[in-house]
Amino acid sequence: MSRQDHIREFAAQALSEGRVDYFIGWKEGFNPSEVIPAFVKEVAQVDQLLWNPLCHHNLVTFLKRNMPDPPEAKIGVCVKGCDSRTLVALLQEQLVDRERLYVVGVPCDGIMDRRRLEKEFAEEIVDIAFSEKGQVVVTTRSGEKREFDQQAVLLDMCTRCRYPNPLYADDMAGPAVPEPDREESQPDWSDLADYEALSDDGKQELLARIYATCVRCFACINVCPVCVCWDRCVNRSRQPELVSQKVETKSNLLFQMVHMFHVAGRCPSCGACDRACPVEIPLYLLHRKMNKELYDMFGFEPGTKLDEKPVFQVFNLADQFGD
Amino acid sequence: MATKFLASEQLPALLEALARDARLVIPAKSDGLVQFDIWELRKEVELQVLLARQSPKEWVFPQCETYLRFEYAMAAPEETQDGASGVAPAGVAPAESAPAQAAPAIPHETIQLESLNEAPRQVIFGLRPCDVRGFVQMDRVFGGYGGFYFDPLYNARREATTLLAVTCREPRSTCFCTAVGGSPAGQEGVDALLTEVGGGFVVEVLTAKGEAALAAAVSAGFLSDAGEAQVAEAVRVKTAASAKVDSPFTLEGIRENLRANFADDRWHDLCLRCISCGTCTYVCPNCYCFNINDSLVETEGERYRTWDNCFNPQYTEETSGHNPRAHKANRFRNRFSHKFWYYPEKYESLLCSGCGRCIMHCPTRIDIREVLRVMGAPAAAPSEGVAAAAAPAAASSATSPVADQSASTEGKEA
Amino acid sequence: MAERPVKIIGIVCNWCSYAGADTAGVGRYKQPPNVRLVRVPCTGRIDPLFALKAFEKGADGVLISGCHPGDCHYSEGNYYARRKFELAERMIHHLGIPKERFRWTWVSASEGQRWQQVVTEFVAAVEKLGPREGRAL
Amino acid sequence: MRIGVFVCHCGTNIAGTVDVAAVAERALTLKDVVHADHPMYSCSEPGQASIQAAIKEKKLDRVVVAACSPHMHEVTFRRCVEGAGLNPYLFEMANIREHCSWIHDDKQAATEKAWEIIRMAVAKVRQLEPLYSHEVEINKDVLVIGGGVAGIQAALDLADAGLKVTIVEKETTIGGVMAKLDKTFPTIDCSACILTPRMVDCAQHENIELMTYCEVEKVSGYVGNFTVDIRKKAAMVDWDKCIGCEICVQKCPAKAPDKFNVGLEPTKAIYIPFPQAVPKRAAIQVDYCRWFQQGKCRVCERVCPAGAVDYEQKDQIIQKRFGAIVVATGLEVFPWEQYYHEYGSGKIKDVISGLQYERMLNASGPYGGHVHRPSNGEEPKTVVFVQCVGSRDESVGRPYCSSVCCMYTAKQALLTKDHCGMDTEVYVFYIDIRATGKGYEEFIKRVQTEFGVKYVRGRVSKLYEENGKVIVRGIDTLLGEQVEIAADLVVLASGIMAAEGAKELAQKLNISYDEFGFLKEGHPKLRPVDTNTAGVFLAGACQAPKDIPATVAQASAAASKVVGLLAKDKLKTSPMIAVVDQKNCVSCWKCIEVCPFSAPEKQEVRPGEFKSHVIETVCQGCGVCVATCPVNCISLKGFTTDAILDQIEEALLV
Repeated sequence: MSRQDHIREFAAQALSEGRVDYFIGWKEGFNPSEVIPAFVKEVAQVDQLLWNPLCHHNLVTFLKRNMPDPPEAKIGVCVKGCDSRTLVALLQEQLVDRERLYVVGVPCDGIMDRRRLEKEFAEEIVDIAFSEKGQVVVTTRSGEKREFDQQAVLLDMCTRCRYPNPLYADDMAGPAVPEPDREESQPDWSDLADYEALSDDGKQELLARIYATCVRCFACINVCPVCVCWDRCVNRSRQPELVSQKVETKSNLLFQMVHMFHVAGRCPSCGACDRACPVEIPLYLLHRKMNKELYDMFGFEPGTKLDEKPVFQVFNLADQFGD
Repeated sequence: MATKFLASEQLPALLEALARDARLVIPAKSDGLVQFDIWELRKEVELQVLLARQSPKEWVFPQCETYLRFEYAMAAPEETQDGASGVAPAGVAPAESAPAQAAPAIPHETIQLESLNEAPRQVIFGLRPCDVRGFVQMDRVFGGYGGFYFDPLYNARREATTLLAVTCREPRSTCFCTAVGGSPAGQEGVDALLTEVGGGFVVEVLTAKGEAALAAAVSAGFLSDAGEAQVAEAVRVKTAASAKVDSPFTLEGIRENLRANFADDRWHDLCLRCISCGTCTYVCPNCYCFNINDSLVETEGERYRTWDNCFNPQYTEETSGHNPRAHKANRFRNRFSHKFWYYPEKYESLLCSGCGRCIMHCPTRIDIREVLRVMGAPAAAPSEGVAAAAAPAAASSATSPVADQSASTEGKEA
Repeated sequence: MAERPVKIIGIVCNWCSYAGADTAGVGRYKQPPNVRLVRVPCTGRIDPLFALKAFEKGADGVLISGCHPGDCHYSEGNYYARRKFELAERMIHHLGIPKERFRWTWVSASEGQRWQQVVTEFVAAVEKLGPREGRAL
Repeated sequence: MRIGVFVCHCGTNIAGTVDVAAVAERALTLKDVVHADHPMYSCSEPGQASIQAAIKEKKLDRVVVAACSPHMHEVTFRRCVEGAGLNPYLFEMANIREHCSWIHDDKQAATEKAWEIIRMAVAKVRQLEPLYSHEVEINKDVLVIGGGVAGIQAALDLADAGLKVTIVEKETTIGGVMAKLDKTFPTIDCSACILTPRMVDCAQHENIELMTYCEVEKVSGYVGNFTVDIRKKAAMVDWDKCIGCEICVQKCPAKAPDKFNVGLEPTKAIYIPFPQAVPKRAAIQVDYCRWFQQGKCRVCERVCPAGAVDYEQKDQIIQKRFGAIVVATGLEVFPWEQYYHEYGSGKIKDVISGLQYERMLNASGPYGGHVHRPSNGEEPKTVVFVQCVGSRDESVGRPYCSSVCCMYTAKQALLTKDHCGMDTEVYVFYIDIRATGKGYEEFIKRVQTEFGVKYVRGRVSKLYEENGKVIVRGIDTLLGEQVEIAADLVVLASGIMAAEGAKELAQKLNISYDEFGFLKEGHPKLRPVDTNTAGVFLAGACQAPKDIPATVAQASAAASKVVGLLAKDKLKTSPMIAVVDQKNCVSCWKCIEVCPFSAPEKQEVRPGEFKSHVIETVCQGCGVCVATCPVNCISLKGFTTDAILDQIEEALLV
C-alpha cells in the first residue's frame, strides 16, 4: 500500500467516523506540476489527496492561531518530518489543542526544488511526473520534455535532513524511511559556508542587495507555522514602531530579524518561508544560521521533544555565556 | 500611425537610444528572478520569460514614496518677567501675549512643509499588454474618473511614462486576459506594441507618446518601415497567441452573482488555504491600495505612503480595535469582489487584466479563475445547503462571520 | 574634515550597571565621552532587537550591561537575557556587523572601575573600526 | 505638551565641566520644550521652589531635571513636581553628573554629551504617562512554614503583635532540630529547657494555630492575598481524642526507625517523637504497622483509653488565606554515609554523626544521656571528632561552610569530658576554627585549655576498624606528619543542607533558591529576610546555614517585616509595572512562562477567550515579559518600548 493510499484511507476513516471536521493533505493544483494544500470535508473527496515529492507545503501552518475555520474545528492533518517538528514546537507551548488534532505522519524521501526546475526553462512547466527509477520528467507548455535525476533536484534542505520521519503522529502513512543516526552525526550546516566565508562588508553588500527586493507581503511570516501572532504581528505595529513601515533595505532586514528572533528556539527550519517568498529571498541564511548557533549554544534542535520548552523561555543556572 | 520593423540585433541600440533622454525600465534577470529594473543597472532585457515576477506597477505607483517633508521651527518661548529663570536667548521675537488665565499658547512652534513629487521622464519597455491594461484600469481611481479623487503624484508620473509593450507569443496556462476583455496583443493604453516575428519585431506605433519615444531610433535608422509580409506574420502571431489563452470564466452577470453570493459559506471553503499574505496584491498590476504614515523625529518629519493590501488584518481595523473584516474570509472576499463588483460599479471598469501573476505566485496557488467560477456564478440552489442568495445576510449571520456586514457597506469600497 | 566621533548606545539595568556607572562617576574614573546610556529596570527587559534598531539608526557600537549572574534584582532576568544576547551577538555578526561593535557584559553597582575599563576598551575597539556609514543595517 | 528642562549647576560639580547655561538655552530649540532654566542646586529648597514655580507659571506638563543620578534624587524630584500638582511620573532625570561631568575633563565634549543626554531625557519624558499607585485590601493572617525554632520565634513575635498565625509543620510536633539538641554553645544551656517553654507558648497562644503533620500543597495569589492549600496528613489517630498518654507506644509490637533519635535506636510503629512534644499526639508510621502491612494486630486500637485510633483516616486538604508567609523550613544533616566511603560509609558502628551524638548525650535520649560505644556499650576512652564532613568539600559538592560545626564540635568535646571524665582523650581534627559569634572564641579557648581537648589541624583521610578500635588516620598539617589514633568513638561533624523538599516548596512559592537548595534572599546585604516574591519572607537555616542566635534574630526580623507589611489596611503598589494591552494579546502565554514572580495570569475576557493579565500587586516591574512578548502588547510603565526606542533614536541624531 502506497503512502498515498494510506493517507486516503486514514482521511476516509477519520471523516467517516466523525473524528475530524476536515482533513488537510495535498492535492494537484491548476496543473499536474503544482501541488496545493487540500482541505477535504467529505469521504467522497479523499481521492483528491495525493503524495509525491511536490508536496512541499507545511500544513501545520493551517493549524496555528486563527487558521482553523471554524475556530474549534477538529482537524486531521498530514505532516512530513520537518513539518512535524513545527507541530511539536506548537505543542510544546500548547499553541494548538492536541485534543482537536488527528495527525497522519508521512515519512519523506525529500521534496523537489520546483523553483530550481523553473529556472531550467524559459517557458511554463505544466507537468512534473515521477518514474519508478528516481527520475523526474518535466514537461513545458509547448511540449518540451526533460528528465532529471530526482536526487539532484531536491530542495537543498532535504539533502541535509536529519528528521525525514515524523516525530509526532497518531498514524503513520507507511514504514519509516532510513534516517541518520542522530547520536553519531552532527547537523550539516555547509549550506551556510559560502555566506559565512564573506567578509563583514561582503555580507553587508549581499544583504543590501537581497533585502532591496523584499516587498513586505508577509508571506514568510504568515506561512510560518510557528509564527502565531498573525494579525498582531509587531512588524505591522506603529506604536511602538520597532520596524519602520517604510519599505527600504534596512527596515526590510530588520523586519526579517524580528521574525527570526521571534521564532528563535521554535523554528526548525522547515523552509516554508523560503518557498513562500514571492521574490525568492534566501531566508535560510538567517533561520539556518540561527539554528546552527542554537545547536552550538545548547545542543538544541527545535521541535524535537514534546516535553522540552523553547530555549528562550527557560534558562539554566549553569549556562556559560558572557564574560 | 506608422508600423515599423526592428531587427533583433538592433534591440540593444534601440534601448540605448531610448535611455538617452528618459529613464528606461526593462524586465531583466537577476539571481534567476525577472524583475523590472533600470536599464543602466541591468542591460540584458529578458523577453523569453513571459511575465516579470512583479508587474511594472511600482514604476508609476512606487511601493513606498515620501511626498511630504515637514519641519517644526522652534523659536524661543515667551519671555518671562522672572529674571531668575535665567535663559534669555538672543534674537527672539516676543510672543503674543496670552490671556492671563488660559494656558500659554505655543507661539514658538511653526511648521514648514515641503511637498515632493518626482516624475522623471521614463520609458517602460518590454511589459505586456496586460501590464499596460493594469495602468489603464488603475488610471481611473487615481485620475479623477467620475469626479472622484485626482492624485497628483500618480498622474504626474503616469504622464511622464511611455509604455512600449511586447506581444505575448506564448501565453501561459495561467493567462486569462481575453476573459477580461484584453488580448495578448492588446493595444489599450499601449504607446507602441512590438510583436516578435522572424528576424525581429514589428513595431506598431500607437500614440504620439510612442512616436516621440521612438523618434530618435527612427531617425537613427534602427527602425525601418515594416514590410507587408512582416505585418502579416505579426497578425498571424497575434491570432495564434490569442488562441492559446483560456477563457476560464464568464463575466456575464458576475457583479450580480457576487452580490448574491456575498454571504455565501463557500467563501470560507475557498479561502481555507489562504494565508492572508499580500503576495497576490503586490504582484498584481492594478491593486492600488495604500497606507499613509507620518514619521517624526524631534523636529523633522515626513509623510509617506506605502502599498497596503486588503489581506492585511489591519486593513480595515478601526481605532477601537473593532475590525469589520475580522475573518480571513471577509478579506479574501474583498479582493475578488472589489475587482469584479465594487470597482466596476464605481469606475465602470474591471480591475483585473488577466495576467495570472496572483495565481502563479500565491504561496498556496489560490486561483482567481476558480474563485470567479464558483462565486461569480449564480448562487447554488438551497438544496445544496448553502444559505445565500434567497436568504441573505440576516439569516446566516449567526453562523457565518462573512455575513457580519451588509453588502452595501462593502460596496462603498474605494 | 576629521571623522566624526563614534557614537555608542549603552543599554544598562538600573540596579547594577547603571549604578556601577554612577560609582565610576563618584570615583571620578575618567572615560571617553562616546557612550549614551539608556536605563532599563533589568537586562531581561532588553529586546535584542533594540541593538539591531540602534545599528539601523546609525549606532557605531552597542553596549549592554547588567547584574552578574546570580545578582539580578529580579532574581532571573539576566539568566533569560544572557541567552538572548548570546544569540544576538552571533546573529549581529552574521549580518556583517563586526563583532567588536557589539558587547554585552556584567558590571555590578560596586564595580566603578570595571565600568570605566569596559567603556574605555569598548570605545577604543569601536574607534579602531571607525564610524559606520551607509550599511545594510 | 509643555516640557520644562532644568539643568543643574550642582555648584561646580556639573557647571565646572558642562556649560549648563548654554545647554539650557539649547534645550529651548527642542520640540515641546517651553521652559529651560539652570538652577545652582536643583535639589535645594530654592531650587525645588523654582521648579514648582515654573510648573505653575508655565503650565508645564512634563519636567526634566538634568543633574545627578536618579538613584540620588529621583524620589526628591518626583515629590517636588507632585507638590506642584504634576503627576510624579511625568518627570525624568538626565544624569549629567555621575555619567558626564565627573568622568570627563574636556569641557566641550562634556557639554556636547550633556546636551545629548538631556535630549534623550526629553525624548523619554514625551513618552511618559501619568501613573497611579493602586491599593489592595490585605488579609492579615500569616502563614509560618516550619515549626523549628525559627518558625516558633517568628510565630510568637507575630502573635504578640496581634496577628493570627498558622504554623504548618511536617512532623507531628514542633521543635525542629533544636529540640533534638542536648546543650547549646557557648553557654551550655540545656536546649530543651529553653525551647520547650516556647513550644508550649505557641500551643497556648490565642493567636497561634498549630498545624502539625501538615504540608503546604499549593500556593496561589500574591502579597496580601495568598491562598494556600495545606495537606493534613493522615496520622491514623484522631488527635481530638488522643491524650498523648503513650500507652499505645508502649504496647505496639512493631519497631520502626526513629527519626527523632537519628536512627540510634528504633521507635515503635505508633509513636510520639519525644516526651515534651507539642502537640503531644501519636501517629502511625503506616509502612511499619502490622495492621497496615499484614492485616492483623490492632493492638493500639484496643489499648487506647481514648478510642482515638482510626485506621480509616485519609489525608485532608485544607484551604486557608494569608496576607504574608514566613518560610522557616530549616535544615537537614548531610548524609555523610552516602559520600564518605573512606569513613566507612556508615558501616563502622562506632562512627556516628554529630546529631546522633547529641541524642546520645541527651538525658531524654535513647541512652539516658550515657555516652557509650554503639559496638559494645562501653564508655569510650578515646573520642575523635572530625570537622567539615560535608562542608567546605568540593569533592562532595558542598563548597560552603556549614557555620555551626566548629562550635558544636567544641561543645560536644567539652561534654565528652564532662560525661566520661576529664581523663578521656579527646581529639578534634579541623581545617580552620570559625568562632565568630559572641563569646565563641573564648569558648573554644576554654575547651582547648581548661578541658584539654587536643586540636589537630588537618583532614582525616581514612577511618577503619582494627582490633575493636576505630583507627583514625589523618595528617597534622602544623607538624607536617601523619597521625594515627586508635579511637573508641568517632564523631563526624556532618554539615548542614537545606531541608528536603525546600526546592519544591520554593517553586510553589515562586521564590528562588541556590544550587544547594537554600532559599534566596531579596538582596544579600540589604534585604536579607525578604524574597523576590513580595509578601514571602525567610527565617533561619532555610536561607543558609546558621546557628540558633542568628536563626532567632532572622526570625524576629522576618516577623517585624511582616508586621510592617500588614500594619497597613491596604497595600500601595508600585505603578511602574507591566500592563497588557489585551486587544493585541495573542494568548501565547510566553509571559507566564518567563515571569519570575508569576504575575501574569490567564484572564477570561469573554466566555472561552483567555488573554494575559498582569496582577498589579505581584508584578515587580522587571520587564522580562515585555521583552518576551512577541507582539509587544505588554508595556512596562515608565520604560515603554517607545520610550526606549525614542531615546536611542534621539541619541543617534547627529
